[in-house]
Amino acid sequence: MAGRRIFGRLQHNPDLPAALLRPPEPAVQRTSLYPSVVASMTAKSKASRRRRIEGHYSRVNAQTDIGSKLKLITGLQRLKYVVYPQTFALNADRWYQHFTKTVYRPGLPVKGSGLEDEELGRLRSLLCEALLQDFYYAKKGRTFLYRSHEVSAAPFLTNAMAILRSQCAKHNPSLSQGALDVKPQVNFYWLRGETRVPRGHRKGCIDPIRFQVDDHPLVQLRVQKPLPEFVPLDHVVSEEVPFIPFEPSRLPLFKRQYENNIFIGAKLDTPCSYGHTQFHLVPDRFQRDRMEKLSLSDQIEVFLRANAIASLFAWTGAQAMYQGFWSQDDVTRPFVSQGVISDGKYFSFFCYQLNTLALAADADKNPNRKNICWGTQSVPLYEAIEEGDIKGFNDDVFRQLVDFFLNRPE
Amino acid sequence: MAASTVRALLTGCRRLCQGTGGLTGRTLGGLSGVMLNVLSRRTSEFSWLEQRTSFHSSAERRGLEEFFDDPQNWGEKTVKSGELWTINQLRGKSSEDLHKLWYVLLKEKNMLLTLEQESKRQRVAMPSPYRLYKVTKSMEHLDKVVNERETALRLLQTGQEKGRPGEWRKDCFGETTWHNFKEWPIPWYINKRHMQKKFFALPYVDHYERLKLEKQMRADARKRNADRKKRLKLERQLAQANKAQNPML
Amino acid sequence: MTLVRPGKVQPPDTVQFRISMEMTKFDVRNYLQSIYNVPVASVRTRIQFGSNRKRNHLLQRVKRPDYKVAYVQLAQGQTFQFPDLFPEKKDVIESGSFEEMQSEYMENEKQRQRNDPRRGGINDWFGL
Amino acid sequence: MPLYKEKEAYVFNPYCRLLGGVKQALWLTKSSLIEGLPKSVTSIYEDPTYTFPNHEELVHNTISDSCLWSTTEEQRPKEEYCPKLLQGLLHLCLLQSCSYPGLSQRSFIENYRLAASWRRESDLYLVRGITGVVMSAKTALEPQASPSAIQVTEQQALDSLYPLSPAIDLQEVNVYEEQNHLATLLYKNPNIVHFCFQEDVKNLEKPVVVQSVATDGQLFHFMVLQLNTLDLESSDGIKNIIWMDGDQALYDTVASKAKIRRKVVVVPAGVSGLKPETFLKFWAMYLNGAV
Repeated sequence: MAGRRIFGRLQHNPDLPAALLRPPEPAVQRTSLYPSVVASMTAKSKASRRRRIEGHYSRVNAQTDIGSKLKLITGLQRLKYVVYPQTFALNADRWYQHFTKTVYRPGLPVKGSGLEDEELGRLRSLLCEALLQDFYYAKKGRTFLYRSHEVSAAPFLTNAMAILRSQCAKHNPSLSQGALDVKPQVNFYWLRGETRVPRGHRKGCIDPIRFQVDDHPLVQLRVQKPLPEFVPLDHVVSEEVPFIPFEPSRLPLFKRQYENNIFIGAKLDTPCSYGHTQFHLVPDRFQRDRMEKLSLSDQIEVFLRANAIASLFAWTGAQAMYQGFWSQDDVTRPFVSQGVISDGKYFSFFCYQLNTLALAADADKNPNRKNICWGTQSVPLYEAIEEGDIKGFNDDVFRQLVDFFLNRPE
Repeated sequence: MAASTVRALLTGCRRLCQGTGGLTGRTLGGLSGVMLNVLSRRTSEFSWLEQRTSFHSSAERRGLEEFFDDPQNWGEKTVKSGELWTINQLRGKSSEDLHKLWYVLLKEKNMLLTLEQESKRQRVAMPSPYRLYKVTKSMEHLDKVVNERETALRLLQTGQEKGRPGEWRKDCFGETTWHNFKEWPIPWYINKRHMQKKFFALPYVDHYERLKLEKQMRADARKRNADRKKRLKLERQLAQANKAQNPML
Repeated sequence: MTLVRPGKVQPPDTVQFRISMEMTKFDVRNYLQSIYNVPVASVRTRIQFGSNRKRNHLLQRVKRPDYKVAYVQLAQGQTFQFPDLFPEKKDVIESGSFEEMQSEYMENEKQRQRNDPRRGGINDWFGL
Repeated sequence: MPLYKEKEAYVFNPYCRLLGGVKQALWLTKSSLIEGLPKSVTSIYEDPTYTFPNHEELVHNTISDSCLWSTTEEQRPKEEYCPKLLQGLLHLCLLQSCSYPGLSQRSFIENYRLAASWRRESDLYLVRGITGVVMSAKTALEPQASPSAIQVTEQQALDSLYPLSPAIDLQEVNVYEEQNHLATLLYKNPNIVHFCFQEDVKNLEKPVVVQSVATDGQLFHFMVLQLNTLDLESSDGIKNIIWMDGDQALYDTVASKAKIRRKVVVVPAGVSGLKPETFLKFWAMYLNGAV
């Protein structure tokens, strides 16, 4: 099957990789009579290395078509660290902050919405119905170990989000024009920091450290226009980005080599190329009671933060790359998206503002530009479900959830 | 069975760690754990309690520091240590003491292995490497004693010498080896895999068996002769020496 | 179970061990928690291939044994730094010992073999 | 084994391919077929007040999103995009629920496990399997056929499959216990009639109506079943009624790249030949019962 698909693709365009990898270098305007003295293209010197790199940069910048620009940026395949947003590693949030140059701020920047109580009550009854439907009424079979969330929590969240989206579309018309992806694929590839190649034929070369995120949110909403920024681009955040002096493999993170992808969940043709909200499901491996049994209860919030930082950075970064920005051509306006992480009962909310894409070692010049992630601790939506009745429904969480849906582009 | 044993060991060990015995504490004056028991060996009439009070140990050390020697011993060329536990000394101990001693030895061994590895890495000589041998031997002896006791108990209770029944059997080369019985899911008389095994030797092996026996007897005889020759030579030399000293005789 | 100095720099909460091949992650966790009272957050293991590049005098490959490495992350915010087990120590020579006599003798010998300072650095063969 | 029975039963599951096709299914469920959709659905379909605003563009986006855009590959294989397309269309319909309050009283269940059994001419037939999506509502659908129309079915004779056995291609198993679960549905499967047929209660006071939509990603089959009787032992008496409107294409082709043969564009790039009427039918089926 896959072989046939690959063969078909090759048949369509036999000279695709070579043609895309080396478009002609854009010509420099000539001012003097004689050609300028430039370093060699092939020599083994610092100057020629610089020339090669700059040639690549100018080649990328000269691309007008974003698709081919992304192809050029992701064209070089080397071993890269695969960042898993839902990671088993301990204290991953500080590492991920370092990788993505993100500061974490507790609390949310979003202002409250103006929905009447009557409307909220109607929405709440719909949400409660969906909750009861999936956790109480529907008869579920036995599941595999550590996969029960796929049976109850995932359908509940998918249904609840679809219902809330359709109901909020009345107040927020951008949602009705937007797209809702169920289990989409989000990829991002970026460079950060430098290292020496330890072995192989390139031993001793200074190489950028490459990262790739392959994320699978449960549901995500995309809209046609960007959400308003939370803080202006030149806002200086007082917090410092934590610096991790160790190699990423100590987290542990592992290196693999495969196709580099930058993908927001839809191709470039889509009209909805800006993110609105992502919903993530906490896998059963990271359920609270299990973490407490392993005496890792301090890692519950850490896990959620790490998940939010990695996946929201990947998604927002991919959106920015879709607009033609990249690490050598930093963003001129901030990009914003929201995230909700839940295991069906506990909800935590995150907002992400992407202020910079210049993370590579040669581009990371401005220390004041940092990405910002706002987040809350996880709070239960309800206490318990007993006899077809929901006990202790938490209105604040629900209000926050609706606020996320009502956040609209200007 | 094995898992329950391990669990029992571990729980006992935890108890050991919590209720600090004189064994877990370290001695003053740079004596290591092996040394510490020398006293108790000599004064076996002392009870545990008396030992603990008379034998004051430094503050209890916890955690990963137990993988390293006493900081006073760091950088020393030699570290004094006691003699190894002989099997006879261990036979006089109660099972509870042996249980505690096992973990003391285990920790000591881990400490010495860590030290050995680190000295290999730093390319310096390990201080008193003979300690590792002593600890290993002590552990072997302890294991032997525990096995002895188990066997004795088993003999009393069930009349079996081995925990797992078995018998001497011939293999297809005519060698007689110990064969452990095992449980078969299928009875042996209809079990093909079992029936394929040969616990006998065919007559053409007899010749080689005889050769082997001959070889063994030759070796024995050679050894016997060598011993005899050596003895006679020594006797002759002694006689000569005596003669030289007392020419009167 | 051997605590070893990590070859590559590890985060402060990670301890590296060499363990026997039969031990699993769970064994390591139980071992450390029960015997050594160390809080363990996570254990990762790998098997290190011992090199077989070396050849003996018959050009046969000589294999170093493989071993298992365990990386243990400590819980409760504990950190660990591998100590320096071989610090430089001043050698104190006891009086009357063999070493003292030896060093004294060596010093005397050196003194005897030194040139006469009154000759002002002129060679031995020059003069009477 | 106290529950062991000598007689073997026939099981229908999603992997069964019925040789007799619709005819066999009709015989097994003792139903009579009416081509086209019932009146309540067609009235919604034809009524201009219930049209879907801006539906052409939205449907176009949904199709290309599920088939072309949502993957880093060029195009999704059919097995993957078919459920995605169905889900996309359902979410599209769900977006309209603020205009039609009745629509918010619906709920979806995915991967629902079905089990039903009945006796037909002394053979035991079973349906087992997992459906795609089941949509259930709080209020039941009104009966689509009048009592007189039901009486008419009494005279109609079922086509027999002779010389084939009616149980051809069904799997034979030994059944220990008969199970029945309740469901109302909307799903994707080519073998429609069987799944639709669910035993709700033993004695029917009022006919039960269920609707179903089946799709292979391009063709849509709409079906409405009205369950009039559960007495399936004999072939006489009143029968169940099935309305069927099959093989409605939503679009002609979808491809990420134009396929050119001998300098003639065989398949244009993107979605081509979009037929919004099919989506409107889908929408009418969705809306049925809510207005």
